[in-house]
Amino acid sequence: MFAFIIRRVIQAILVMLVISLVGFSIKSNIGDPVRDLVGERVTPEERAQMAEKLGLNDPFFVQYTRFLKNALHGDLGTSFIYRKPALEVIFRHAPATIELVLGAALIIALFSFPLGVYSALYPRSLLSRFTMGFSTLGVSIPVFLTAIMFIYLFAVTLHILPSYGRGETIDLFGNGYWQTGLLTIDGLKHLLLPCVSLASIMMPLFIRLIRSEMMEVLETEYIKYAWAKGLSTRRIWLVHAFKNTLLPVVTVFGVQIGIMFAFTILTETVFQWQGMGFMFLDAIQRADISLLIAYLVVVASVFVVVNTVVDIMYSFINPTVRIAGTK
Amino acid sequence: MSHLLQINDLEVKFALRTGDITAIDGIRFTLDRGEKLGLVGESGAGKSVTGFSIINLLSKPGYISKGKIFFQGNEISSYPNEKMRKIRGNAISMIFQDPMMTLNPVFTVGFQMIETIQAHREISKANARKIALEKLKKVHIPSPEKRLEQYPHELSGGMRQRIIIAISLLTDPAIIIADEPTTALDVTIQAEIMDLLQELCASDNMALILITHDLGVVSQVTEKIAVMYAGKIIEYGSTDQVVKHPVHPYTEGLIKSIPGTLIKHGEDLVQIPGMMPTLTNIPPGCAFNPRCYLKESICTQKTPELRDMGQGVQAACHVKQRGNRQNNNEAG
Amino acid sequence: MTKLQKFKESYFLYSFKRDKVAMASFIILVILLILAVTAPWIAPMDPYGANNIDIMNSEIPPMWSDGGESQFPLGTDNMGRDMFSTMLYGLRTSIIIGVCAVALQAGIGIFVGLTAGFIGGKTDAFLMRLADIQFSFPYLMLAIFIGAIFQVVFGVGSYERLAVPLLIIIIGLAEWPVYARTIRASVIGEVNKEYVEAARIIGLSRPTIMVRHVLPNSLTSVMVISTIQIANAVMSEAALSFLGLGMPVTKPSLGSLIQSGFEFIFSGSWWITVFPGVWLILFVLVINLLGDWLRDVLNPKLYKG
Amino acid sequence: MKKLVLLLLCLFMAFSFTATAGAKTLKVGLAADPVSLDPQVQLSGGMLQLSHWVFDPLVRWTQDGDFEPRLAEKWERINEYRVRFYLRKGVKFHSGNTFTAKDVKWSFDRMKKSVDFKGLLEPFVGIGIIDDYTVDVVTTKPYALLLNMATYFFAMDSEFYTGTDENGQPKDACKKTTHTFANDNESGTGVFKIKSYEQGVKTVMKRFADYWDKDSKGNVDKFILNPIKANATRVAALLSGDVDVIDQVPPQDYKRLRSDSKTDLVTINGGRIITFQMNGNRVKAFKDARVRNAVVYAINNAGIVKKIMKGTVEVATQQSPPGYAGYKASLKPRYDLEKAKALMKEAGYADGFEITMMAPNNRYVNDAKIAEASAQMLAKIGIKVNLKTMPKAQYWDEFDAKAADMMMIGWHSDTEDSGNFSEFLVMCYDKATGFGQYNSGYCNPKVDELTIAAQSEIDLDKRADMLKEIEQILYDDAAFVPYHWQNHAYGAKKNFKIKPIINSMNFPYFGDLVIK
Repeated sequence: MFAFIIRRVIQAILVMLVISLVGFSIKSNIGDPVRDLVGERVTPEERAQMAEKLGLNDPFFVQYTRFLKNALHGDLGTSFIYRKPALEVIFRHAPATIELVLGAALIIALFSFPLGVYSALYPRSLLSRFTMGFSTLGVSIPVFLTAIMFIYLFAVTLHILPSYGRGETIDLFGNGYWQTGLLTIDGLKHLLLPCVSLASIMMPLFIRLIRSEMMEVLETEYIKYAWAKGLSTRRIWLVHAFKNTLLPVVTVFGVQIGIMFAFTILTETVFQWQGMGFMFLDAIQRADISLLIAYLVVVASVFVVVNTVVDIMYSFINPTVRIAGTK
Repeated sequence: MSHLLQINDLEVKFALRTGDITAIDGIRFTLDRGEKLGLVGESGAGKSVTGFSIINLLSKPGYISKGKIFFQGNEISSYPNEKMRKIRGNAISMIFQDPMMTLNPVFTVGFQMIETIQAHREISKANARKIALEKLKKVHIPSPEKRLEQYPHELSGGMRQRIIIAISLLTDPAIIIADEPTTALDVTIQAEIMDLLQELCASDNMALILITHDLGVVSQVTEKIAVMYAGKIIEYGSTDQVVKHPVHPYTEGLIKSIPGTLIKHGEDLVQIPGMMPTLTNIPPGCAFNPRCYLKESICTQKTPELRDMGQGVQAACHVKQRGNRQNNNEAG
Repeated sequence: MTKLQKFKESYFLYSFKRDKVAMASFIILVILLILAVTAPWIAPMDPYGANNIDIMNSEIPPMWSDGGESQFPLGTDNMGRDMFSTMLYGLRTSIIIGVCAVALQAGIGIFVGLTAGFIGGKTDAFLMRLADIQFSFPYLMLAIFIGAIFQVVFGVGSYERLAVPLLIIIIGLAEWPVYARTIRASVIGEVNKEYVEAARIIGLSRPTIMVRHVLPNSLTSVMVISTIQIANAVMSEAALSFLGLGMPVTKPSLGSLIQSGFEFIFSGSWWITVFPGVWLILFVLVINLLGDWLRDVLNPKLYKG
Repeated sequence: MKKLVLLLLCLFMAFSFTATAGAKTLKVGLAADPVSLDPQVQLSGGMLQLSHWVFDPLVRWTQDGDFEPRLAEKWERINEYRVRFYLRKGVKFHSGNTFTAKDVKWSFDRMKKSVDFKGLLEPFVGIGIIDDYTVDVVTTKPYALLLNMATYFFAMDSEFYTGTDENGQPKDACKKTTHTFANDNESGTGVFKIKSYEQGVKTVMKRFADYWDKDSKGNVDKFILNPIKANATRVAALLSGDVDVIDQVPPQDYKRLRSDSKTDLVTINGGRIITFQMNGNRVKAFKDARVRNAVVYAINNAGIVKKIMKGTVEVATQQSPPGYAGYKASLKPRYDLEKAKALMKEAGYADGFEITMMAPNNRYVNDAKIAEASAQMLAKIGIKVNLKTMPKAQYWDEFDAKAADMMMIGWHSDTEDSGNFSEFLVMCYDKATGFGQYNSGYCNPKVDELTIAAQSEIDLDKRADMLKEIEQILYDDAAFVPYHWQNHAYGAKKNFKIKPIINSMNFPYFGDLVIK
């Protein structure tokens, strides 16, 4: 077990090294940050001096080693445009994205479970057919189109929901890091459209997944046995079948939430939502190299860590779920 | 007087998109309290379907299209689901084939036992637990207290089947339907489980329907036997008589296929040529006729009915009489 | 002839004929494909040729509304391109990118899956680990990142020419693990079966066994995955183009049309967004519907999660 | 679970009450927000806007192009080199300190060290303190545009910015890329005090209670600034009522904002010329004035104005916008496809040639679309264009490298004077003097000579003639392709009286905004 964990951790570190190297190797290609820092009137000489001062002219490996050394001390560089440690900039933008993803996840969970379970139990009912048809349509509509339509309909035409941004936020811990929109009505209103449009990508997927898992579970021997034991229908569906459906779905949910983080780039762009995805695109456009690399490393480490933890956890759970579970 | 269980002309069909398929075609048998019946046949013969139709648990497209099932004099085949639920797992319990897949992997053994009792009795959790423990002891499970807290995957196959048997005992049923209870188990454990079942039936005066493809097992356990072929019972009678003096060429073939001793495993029907027809293309007349060495023209025209062949044995064959059995038996 | 006969009597065709949705989807898909393939011949104008476009024709509404011109049945976009032609060309681009990207995914995925499943051991562990990592990392983020870099790395002019192959590579590299996992699972399922054993005993080489015997058994899965993946790839391309990292402005794809229409949606030029949007949804929808149907009919065991 | 919901509900109630309290609030959606709170860290439109809200200059531009006294109550020219400013008394900084002459001098000296500003301050010797409320501004040579420059002299609180911050860094440090005191803290004399500042997210300002200008009718108490990059989203935000005022309304949405019963659209000429430059060093053909003329004749800038800019701007024929000293009214727009083709033929390029073209896609109004339309138009005279558009962060690099044969550049004169255009855009590039820094290829000694001469010509009529002559030469030479002068367009809710407070410099004086 211990050796397994060590191996996974080493793998994780390797992956992150590769990602940081990739991120770093593109740095000179993404544009010159100095141009964004100075007005258009500044002479080339002065810009060159600034580049020199920022260490942008050093050889590649000098810069990379410096970066690694600093990274070990938790310093991923300084964002040129925000004039703050890149890590801090990322952490300040993270809450917005996290709240968006959580909101979307909540919506997904709230709707996909009842709908998925229902359409597994009554596959021929009208509601199930409607749900399935709707979910096929749902996966076929690009999220940015959904978002645009939402803005047009709810914000511009009906004036019932705001069109952009986070609205009123409250500093959750009083240190400026976590500006939350969850505690004001205004903030929640702002959250609604982005969350729903973000949820619209994953919801159909989950309805289908839950439905097919549930249907599969309903066909298993142990459910049949539960019937044979004379348990009530409700108990069989909601206790026996549902719990078994839950396990694989929750696992997939974990992975998909990660993928949802990527989709926030699209939603955040349309809604001008000041989260990490928005920051990421902005950093690309404004050539904030340090921020970009830091972001890549952070994202990579989050994924690698989550993956590694899930793997390690799975190796504990595995026999429980796998041997006796689905074929 | 009425039998404990009486099945009259049961017919089960599967509704498919292409039309209905008959899976069980007019079978009947009876079972009395404490009696043990073996339901024998190849897979696909309709044994399991028969078992499930008794507790009205046919899988989705299947339904009882004709016939009646009486349990303790009541016609249970027409019971609505909720009424039937009170009989399932209560008066009639069932033991499934594969203990590895029968228990729900995400609940503890205790949970699954207690919920069964509580589904049928108004009883506290603590009392239900006591009953569960008692039944676990009855099926000779070591350290039963510990088992209640364990998950199925922590237990061996034999252990699980014992637990399933214990579960079927929880409500002191009148009948246990055991569907191939030992097929998925190791040879050594098979015998133990069969012994246990016999022992329990004897001590609690329970009736047993033992569904199996293994004539050897049946011959040792049950008093009555019903041999099924392509959805029909083709021979029915006391185990002793049927095994010693089979009438139907199929039964005969089954017995012959077990060379020497009857308790030899793993050898199936090597001597009967051909395969059992699938339900969609059952030949006209006697379903067995393409494989039968006694085939006559009538066999392809008329479906034989179960007839009394003497000694309490019934068989469905146009050709064979009980008289000429000895020769055939010895020919093996 | 016998094959055709066989096909005619197959369950496949039977259930297809019975499923109206599948039939309709298939017909629409075929029409869309024909339109896309023949776009250069049937489109009223070539929207990718700067020569034919006149800015003075920009933002003309569809012909049935006020100010519409019959020359431009669905109106024009903000640069004066005929919407109808641009949609045909855009669909063509989307299909080319989608199909090629999926071919690339499938190629890599099948190769990796076969190798991992057949060789097993450390190779298997390594390859599958790689797939896991790639799979858990949000591909869209990766694609955006690579897209941004590519745009900068390849100078002026050449980007316009390289955009399609680049998008194919970006999207193609992203999702191969889906294939790899499914193929590996089915290889492991097949590898111990008698016929593979037999093939081995006759002395067939490993690659031969893999390609001739094991692979065909996985083809249903590959087929089902591929339909869904094509829909996904088309969506990814649209997303990248929407972010301005896909097709160049001079060769708009459906995604970039929607994006440029977004800027005009409040000024009343709804058709620039709505038509390509509906067009894109229609295309992806019929593929998804067909994919659903295929999955139901062929019922392959797909790797989940 | 129920309790949690209840608790959350209570929280909402509490917060929503606090949120609705307060008087006149102004919510503004701008395309970009200030990158810092330090008025001297970057010379850019966004920073100057902020400076006008939080700080005050000695004088400022009015809508009519005149000068309005701010921290300087009046001024007089002492001699050719010296102008005396009499400062306003009783002005307080946000910190509570009193504004005096030393703050003016301190701010000027600090500005002179700023990378971005020092070029502009080249003509100045410095500031001399006469007494607490009088300063002299001294130039190195006779300088006609001294007052124009005084609009850049914002007063910073010298006491507030002196000393070291908690990191031990000097508070007056002026750095772009690292944390400095001035980047995050302010003390100006301006009408708004920064309440919170989160770059790229939100800036909240409150009206400064001790603001000196009691005559201002402005009634904005709270000023919330949200950056909304995407044009469509910005318009949507105004239409949906999320913000009260937006800037940079895209031309295609003018009509919508005008027709909407709740919103108003206000535009003002901005004087930023949009051009394409042709690089004769990269493409031999562009050395030929006939080819350059052919390009100018081929490009239907009036069409672009009509279709892309929706007729909201004036078609340009020259650098100087109307009203500038160098503006020559006799120059007429040229668009004549036949003539263009003829010129191409005459120059020996009847079959055309292939070029590369680059333009930014987030710098000027509809920049990428203008470029795309131009490419289409050039195709009609046989010039095949490979166009690439990119964000400005990448674009300026490419521009420096003169990476394409035709490159877009827009220019707004810092001094509101014609000469500035020529100095940066068309004079032959000279690394030493910095002239022609944004010129990618054109070079005509005659233009250089005239531009230099105009700099120190004090006779304004004579000077205007020289500037007009330059425009004529550039016109005949087809030194660049002129498109239009970009304007500034604001959208506002009807009760936000935006019109009186905007000006062609694009410094909306929100302090004077009246909300009805």
